[in-house]
Amino acid sequence: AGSSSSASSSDAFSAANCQGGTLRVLDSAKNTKGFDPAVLYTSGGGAIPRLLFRTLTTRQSVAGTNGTKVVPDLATDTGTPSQNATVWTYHLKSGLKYADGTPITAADIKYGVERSFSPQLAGGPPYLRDWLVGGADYQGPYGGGTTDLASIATPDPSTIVFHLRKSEGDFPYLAAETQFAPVPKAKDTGKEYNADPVSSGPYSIAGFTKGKELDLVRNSYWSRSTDQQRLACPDRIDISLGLSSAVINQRLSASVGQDANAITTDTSLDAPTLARVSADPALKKRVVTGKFPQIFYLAFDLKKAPFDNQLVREALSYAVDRTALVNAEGGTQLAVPSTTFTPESLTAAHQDYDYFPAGATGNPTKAKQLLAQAGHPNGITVPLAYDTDDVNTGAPAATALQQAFAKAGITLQLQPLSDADFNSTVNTPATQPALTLTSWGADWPSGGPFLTPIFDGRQIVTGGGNFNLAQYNDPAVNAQIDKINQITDYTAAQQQWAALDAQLGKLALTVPLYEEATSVLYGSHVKNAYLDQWRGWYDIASVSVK
Amino acid sequence: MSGHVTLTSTEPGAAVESAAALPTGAQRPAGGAAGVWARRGGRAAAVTVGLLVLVALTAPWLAALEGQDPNSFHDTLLNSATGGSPNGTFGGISAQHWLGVEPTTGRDLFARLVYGARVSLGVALGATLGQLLLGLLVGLAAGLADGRRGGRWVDALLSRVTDLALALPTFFFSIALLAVVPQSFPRPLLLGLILTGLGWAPIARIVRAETRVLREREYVAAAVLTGAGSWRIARREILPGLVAPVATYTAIVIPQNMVAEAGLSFLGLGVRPPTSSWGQMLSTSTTWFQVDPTYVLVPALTLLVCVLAFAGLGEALRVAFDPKSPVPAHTRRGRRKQAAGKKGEAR
Amino acid sequence: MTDPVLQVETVLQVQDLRVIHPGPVTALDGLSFELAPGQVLGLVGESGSGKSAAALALLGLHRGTPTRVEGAVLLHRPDRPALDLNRASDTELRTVRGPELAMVFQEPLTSLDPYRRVGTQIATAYRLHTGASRADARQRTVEVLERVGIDPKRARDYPHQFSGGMRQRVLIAMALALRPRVLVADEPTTALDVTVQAQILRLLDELRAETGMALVLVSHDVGVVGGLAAEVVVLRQGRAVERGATGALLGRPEHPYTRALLEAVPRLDAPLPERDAPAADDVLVEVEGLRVDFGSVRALRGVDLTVRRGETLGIVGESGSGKSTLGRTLVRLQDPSSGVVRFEGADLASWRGGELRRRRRELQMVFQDPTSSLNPRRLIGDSVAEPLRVRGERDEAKLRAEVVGLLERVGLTSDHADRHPHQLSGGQRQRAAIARALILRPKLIVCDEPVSALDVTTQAQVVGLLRELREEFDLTLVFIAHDLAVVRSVSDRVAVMRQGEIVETLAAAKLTEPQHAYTRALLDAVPRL
Amino acid sequence: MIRFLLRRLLGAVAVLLALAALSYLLFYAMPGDPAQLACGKGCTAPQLAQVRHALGTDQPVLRQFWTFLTTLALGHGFSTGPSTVWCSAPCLGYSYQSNESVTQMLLDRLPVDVSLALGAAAIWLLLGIGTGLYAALRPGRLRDRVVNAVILTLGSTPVFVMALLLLMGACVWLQLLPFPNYVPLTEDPAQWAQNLLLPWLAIALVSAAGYTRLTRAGVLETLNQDHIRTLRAYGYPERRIVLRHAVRGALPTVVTVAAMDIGMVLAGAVFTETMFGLPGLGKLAVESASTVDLPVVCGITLLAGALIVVANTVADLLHAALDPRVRI
Ligand SMILES: Nc1ncnc2c1ncn2[C@@H]1O[C@H](COP(=O)(O)OP(=O)(O)OP(=O)(O)O)[C@@H](O)[C@H]1O
Ligand SMILES: Nc1ncnc2c1ncn2[C@@H]1O[C@H](COP(=O)(O)OP(=O)(O)OP(=O)(O)O)[C@@H](O)[C@H]1O
Ligand SMILES: [Mg+2]
Ligand SMILES: [Mg+2]
Repeated sequence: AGSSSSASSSDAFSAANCQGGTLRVLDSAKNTKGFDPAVLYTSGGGAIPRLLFRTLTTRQSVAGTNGTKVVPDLATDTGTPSQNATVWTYHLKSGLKYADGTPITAADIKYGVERSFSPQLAGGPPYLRDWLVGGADYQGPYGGGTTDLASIATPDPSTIVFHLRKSEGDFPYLAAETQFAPVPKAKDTGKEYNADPVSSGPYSIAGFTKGKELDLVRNSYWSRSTDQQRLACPDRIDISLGLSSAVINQRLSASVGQDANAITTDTSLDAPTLARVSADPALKKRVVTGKFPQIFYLAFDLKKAPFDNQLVREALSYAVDRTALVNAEGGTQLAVPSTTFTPESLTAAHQDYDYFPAGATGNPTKAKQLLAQAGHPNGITVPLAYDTDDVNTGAPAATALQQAFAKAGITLQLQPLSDADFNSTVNTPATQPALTLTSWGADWPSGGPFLTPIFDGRQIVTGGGNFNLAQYNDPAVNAQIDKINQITDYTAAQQQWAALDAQLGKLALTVPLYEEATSVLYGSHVKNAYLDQWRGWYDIASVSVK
Repeated sequence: MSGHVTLTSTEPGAAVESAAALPTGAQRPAGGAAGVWARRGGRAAAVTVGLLVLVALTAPWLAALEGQDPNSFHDTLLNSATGGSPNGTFGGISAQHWLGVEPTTGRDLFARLVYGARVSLGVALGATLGQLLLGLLVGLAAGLADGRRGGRWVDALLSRVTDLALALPTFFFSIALLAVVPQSFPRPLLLGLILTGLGWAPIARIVRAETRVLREREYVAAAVLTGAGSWRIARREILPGLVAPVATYTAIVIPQNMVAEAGLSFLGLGVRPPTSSWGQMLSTSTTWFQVDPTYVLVPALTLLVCVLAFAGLGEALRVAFDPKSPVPAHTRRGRRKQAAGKKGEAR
Repeated sequence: MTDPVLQVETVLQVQDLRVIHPGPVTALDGLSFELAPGQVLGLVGESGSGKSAAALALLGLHRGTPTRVEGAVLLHRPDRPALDLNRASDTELRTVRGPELAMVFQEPLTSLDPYRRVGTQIATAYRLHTGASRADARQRTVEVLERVGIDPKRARDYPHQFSGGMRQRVLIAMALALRPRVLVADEPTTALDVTVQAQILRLLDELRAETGMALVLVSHDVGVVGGLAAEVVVLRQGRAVERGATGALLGRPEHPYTRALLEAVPRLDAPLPERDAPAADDVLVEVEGLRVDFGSVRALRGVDLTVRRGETLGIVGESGSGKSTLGRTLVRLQDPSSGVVRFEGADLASWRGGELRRRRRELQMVFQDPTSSLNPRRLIGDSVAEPLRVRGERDEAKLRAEVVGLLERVGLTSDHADRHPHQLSGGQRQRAAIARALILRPKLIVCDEPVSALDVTTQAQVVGLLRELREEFDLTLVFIAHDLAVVRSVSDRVAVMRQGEIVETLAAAKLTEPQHAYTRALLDAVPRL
Repeated sequence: MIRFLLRRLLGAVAVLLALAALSYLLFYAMPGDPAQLACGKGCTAPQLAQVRHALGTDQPVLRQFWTFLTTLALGHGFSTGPSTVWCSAPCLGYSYQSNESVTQMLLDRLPVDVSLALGAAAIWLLLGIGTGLYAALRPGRLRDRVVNAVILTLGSTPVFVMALLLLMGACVWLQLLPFPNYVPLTEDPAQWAQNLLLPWLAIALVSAAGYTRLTRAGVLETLNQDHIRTLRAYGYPERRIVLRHAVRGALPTVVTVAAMDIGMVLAGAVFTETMFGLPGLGKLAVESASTVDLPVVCGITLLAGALIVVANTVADLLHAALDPRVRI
């Protein structure tokens, strides 16, 4: 896992002398929603947003396992917890400025967090509402009722204090999200802020056509002296949005003209390109791989027959053919089979187990036997919902499953759903199908955000946006989660999460299938291109073209 | 002038006919289906289309002949380390897999191709037929409605409905419709209906425009005087004149419908996996063209043959319905000889 | 061959010309003649005798069609070897078509490009061969249009805005513009009323004299040919049965066929058959204050007319005077702009739906242009049987018998039933159209120039047929024609039209003693043998 | 003419109203809740209600449609949070998802599709009519067959395949052109054309087939008519007869079809836009459909509908101009 083959490109790279040139980014995402720090939902500040927004903390910009560490950004440290990690205090570094030269204050950060509560700016991660005192009822600063969230205090311009409803040892990780970026109240244009936010990062927006391109230029008020995490090598970054992924891969492999300076921040190699790359040593040199801790799995609705019966769930676990699934994803370079819910790439919180050994290609005999035991000697017919917009996990994986399950007497009726449809159908308990092919990734590299939404019974939301698809609610497990959340020591906490995962695995609440690997090409002039372990993607702030 | 000319006295009309010796109907160019068949190109096209339909009908037997089925995965035939591409040359062509296997799944391409014929031909032909029927009906009705007796309103209404159907952004509406209609509705039928609903308008417009030209001909006036209803006039007098433009347009539309199905299948909106269709095969295979050309060529060539066959059929139909068109193939050889003879003379 | 001039100089020499349509139908079987500058050759014969086939072959126009041409058509040009049109290259052919050889076609309605203004069509043909400037071409267009009697202002109109006769004159003008050395005119005056016909014939004669243009005049009208041609060839079944100097040949015809042709020519001074005049008070159709406007063109300007039951009403008038429009209005193919048409006392406009469909079978029309009045994609037999089928007849054998019977009565054979319209001659098509109108035994038939495309013998037959049917079925006829003699011979009364108005209505017997000056002029223009 | 246009205008308004209602209802019925999507992960019922209220989707559908119509006719104010922006008529509303006025979004993208449609149409008409005429000059001969086979092959290629092949050919193998990156005409006309060349070709090569067939068939049909014989009798060169006269018989159908096709491309060419990264209406349409962004969806449908109606009206006028016998 982690960065593997970046050595060749970093040969001549020197952080001290990397500045200059124009980096091109070829992305398939359209980013038509723009860049409002309140609305963005990123992991560790995302790829492009991290160039525009500095947050209280951020991810450490290094290759390897250390890349999963959280480090101070605007703040002087990753936060001082008190009272069982329910109060977190941060002090700002001095000399911080926006791209327009005005100083960044603690009040701006408070305002940034507050505005993310406005219904108009919905879309960000849900943790703040849940964690902050009074968060559940707060409506943001725009008119109506209280306009100020009392649980965030700014005793002086460089100090900010957060009061949480419960213990959250992971708060420093959350503080890396863009909601913790400063927003000057005077410049806030509400919904329209997304097109031209005030930058606090090393670059600011020179031109932005939604859905098409974003041009970034240096922010002259930013300096490496207050920012140890961003190298900001290129003078300009030109980002093309909304390209077809096939075209991106063709351009990167051709690497002609300007494309020699190009990378992509969201398009992994597809199977055919990978097949081509494997046969071409010159191309192979320009490939980096990484993994975002994310598990693809089958989710059962325990409230629906026949999955209320653990034997049936075990039968499915045995019947799975992970080789076919991996091939459907594009082979071993793009996917790795996983028998655990917490994937191997979430190293700190991972513990190996395989309670229902299906072998490489499934064990239909055992599955049949279990089904018979469960009272289904003639097999079962169940629907399988999947997301059609997800090109990889959609149809190919679903058909692979269908084939493998057929051998065990399990007939899958495929139920393809478009993205929007999938999200509202699957994540609303009332409409949720009995069996769903889905995936789950951590918002930060910790077992907490990985396991809590899936297995914490108090996270079952009926209105929609529910991720506890099993609708599993065990008070003992809930209590255990609360206990781990109080631990502020990262390593200690992760060990506990891993143990919890291993314990839950026995219940066959899900069938873990595989984790995806990211394999990307970069242009021939690009240097210091590696995929970090937090997100499994580039940190653009450290890529250079010189 | 004599007061009374008996009709049989001079009888020049009958006398004219040295032609009376010729067999009846010999100079009558075969129209309609027979006319298509009578021409070499038409026959080739008809045979090809017939074969394609036969392939669709006998898909299970053909696959059984090969010993494969369209849905089974064959992991052992793939190289997992190189993106799941097939082992062996030419996309894994072997005695077991006549056209090789699909990358990343190892499904048999021949079986998928013959089964795919069912969906592709079914949807494309069904949709085209629907478009034709609806387009002809509306186009004729609008084209024949005249200024009298509120006819202008009929025309205006139908034309606006046609405009509306044209104005529906096709692709966009397909997406919505496919999402809105319940999952239980058979997909190929739904695809056919959607393509029909969104594709009849161009035909209606062409038909209306042509009809307005044709209805000014005096033979239409003559038919009006026989007391024929509009429907009969449309069928007997106008329709034959529409064959040329409509057949030509239809020949274009059939492949378009096939490709439209491909586009929708590509977005996961067409037929549901694991069902195969040619369009879906082509769209998933294109990115493989540098690595596994066989995979691309199989559906591409099939589609091409299909398109050429339908175009040939359309052309043959157009020619067959043109009374002044050259004589069918079986007499052609004779004519060529004559031409050669003429040349000789000229020298 | 009797004219000494022929030996001196020859412009066109035809040797053993044969035209074989696929089938094979030998339309022309060994025609030979020579033509000197300024000479006029008449080609007469019954309908379907191969006149058009010959005319087209003279310009090599069968090339590119399935029709085969044998024999030679030699065009002699000064200082150059003779050109055999049958073997010439496409390019050679192109350069002589127009300036050397020009043609006026039999079907005036379809022979002009519907997409171009008539003036442009004339000017372009002119410029193509002379390389003249636009202005010169326009000038020439104005000249020739004036010569054929069309207001040059109408040069900006499109063909469909012209009446049949006007279109024919445009075609003639187009030929004249180029001053060709040989003009082949296939029935150049069929669609024209007598005054214009006389004008055109005079014009052709003048040109011949002025420019030395040779003329091949194809016509079934012996009168037309007789007035102009020095030599006449009589065609029958594609063969020349008789030929000779016009005077001699028409004066003392040797071949019985020629004699029959001549005898059939209707004459203004021929005695009219005895007939009971229909009762004046038994009115079948009554027209009051009828006006029809096409945009700014006022085709009918207040026509009052009555048609009595059982009578034949002739309508004559100059080209473009509104005869066809009146005819179409009588059978309710054209709605009046104002005024009423009553049929058996009922306003035609009041018929609706099923009643309209049933009743309009009582009103039939034979259209002026036989080419466009038959569906080109249907067999003749089908077109003729269609009215019966519409009425609900399903018995195919009976239909066939009825159709064949009627075709035979109009002088066609059962074989013609199985052909497409383009495989018939112009006259044959017209007869098929007449058969179609008759098959329903209607009460009223409007015949729009039904015999103008027919040779005199066929004309006589058709006229006779109409007359017989009239008696047999109590048929009422409105007979539109420009040939006064024909009109007189079939009609009880004659209405004379001019510029959308009826100038006078006379009893047929009184036609030779008109009141109105215009009628007088019409009479004077009739060509005499 | 004036009366025709007036009648057409009224008709167009009716068509657009029907279109608006149809698309509103259809996309409203589409699964997926915009509020849900906007609200995101872990959204609780009360928050969802708040978001719904902010989006206005808590109103009954007819009420919402009415608001849509009144907004269109009269304009509307939209709260951005700290302030309110006024969107003046004709206002297509405000996008829930991208926080932008829909009118502005469409205006931003329209030039792309206009550029795409006009350029592509010029090429496909030239190519289609050209090859059609070329084939019609010698029907049934080798040249006719080769042209037919080639053009049909191109025509049966899905656009996205064609696009990929063009990109590979021109940008990777031959390296004739850089990968396209749309530049507005107003910025740099040369760059504009250069960058649109491949997208134009992709659409044109695929579309030309239809025009080839229509032109060829129409010309052959006209060549059989009597008036062509007149031209031959006056020594018009065959080439000129086909190119200037017979082609007129094919044009009315070609114009009708071209107007429809141009209308379609104007309304958004999803695949071409995706493959070439053009920020056009097609991509926006698909994206807003998948995010159930109703105002954008309806805005695009209306704009597209209006464009298509205009294109067809122009086609009718052209039809009348091309064929003097047709009266409007
Ligand atoms: N569809 C039309 N549009 C415009 N003008 C027309 C139309 N039909 C006829 N006209 C005009 O109406 C007038 C009368 O035409 P009509 O065809 O009735 O003449 P006609 O007497 O039958 O002539 P002919 O003997 O030459 O056939 C002419 O000036 C003609 O140009
Ligand atoms: N395309 C064709 N195929 C077969 N037979 C044809 C074709 N065209 C004409 N004919 C036949 O050839 C014969 C001569 O026709 P042509 O047109 O030369 O007659 P015509 O003398 O001009 O008669 P009309 O005076 O009626 O115009 C007719 O019997 C006709 O039926
Ligand atoms: Mg003739
Ligand atoms: Mg007339």
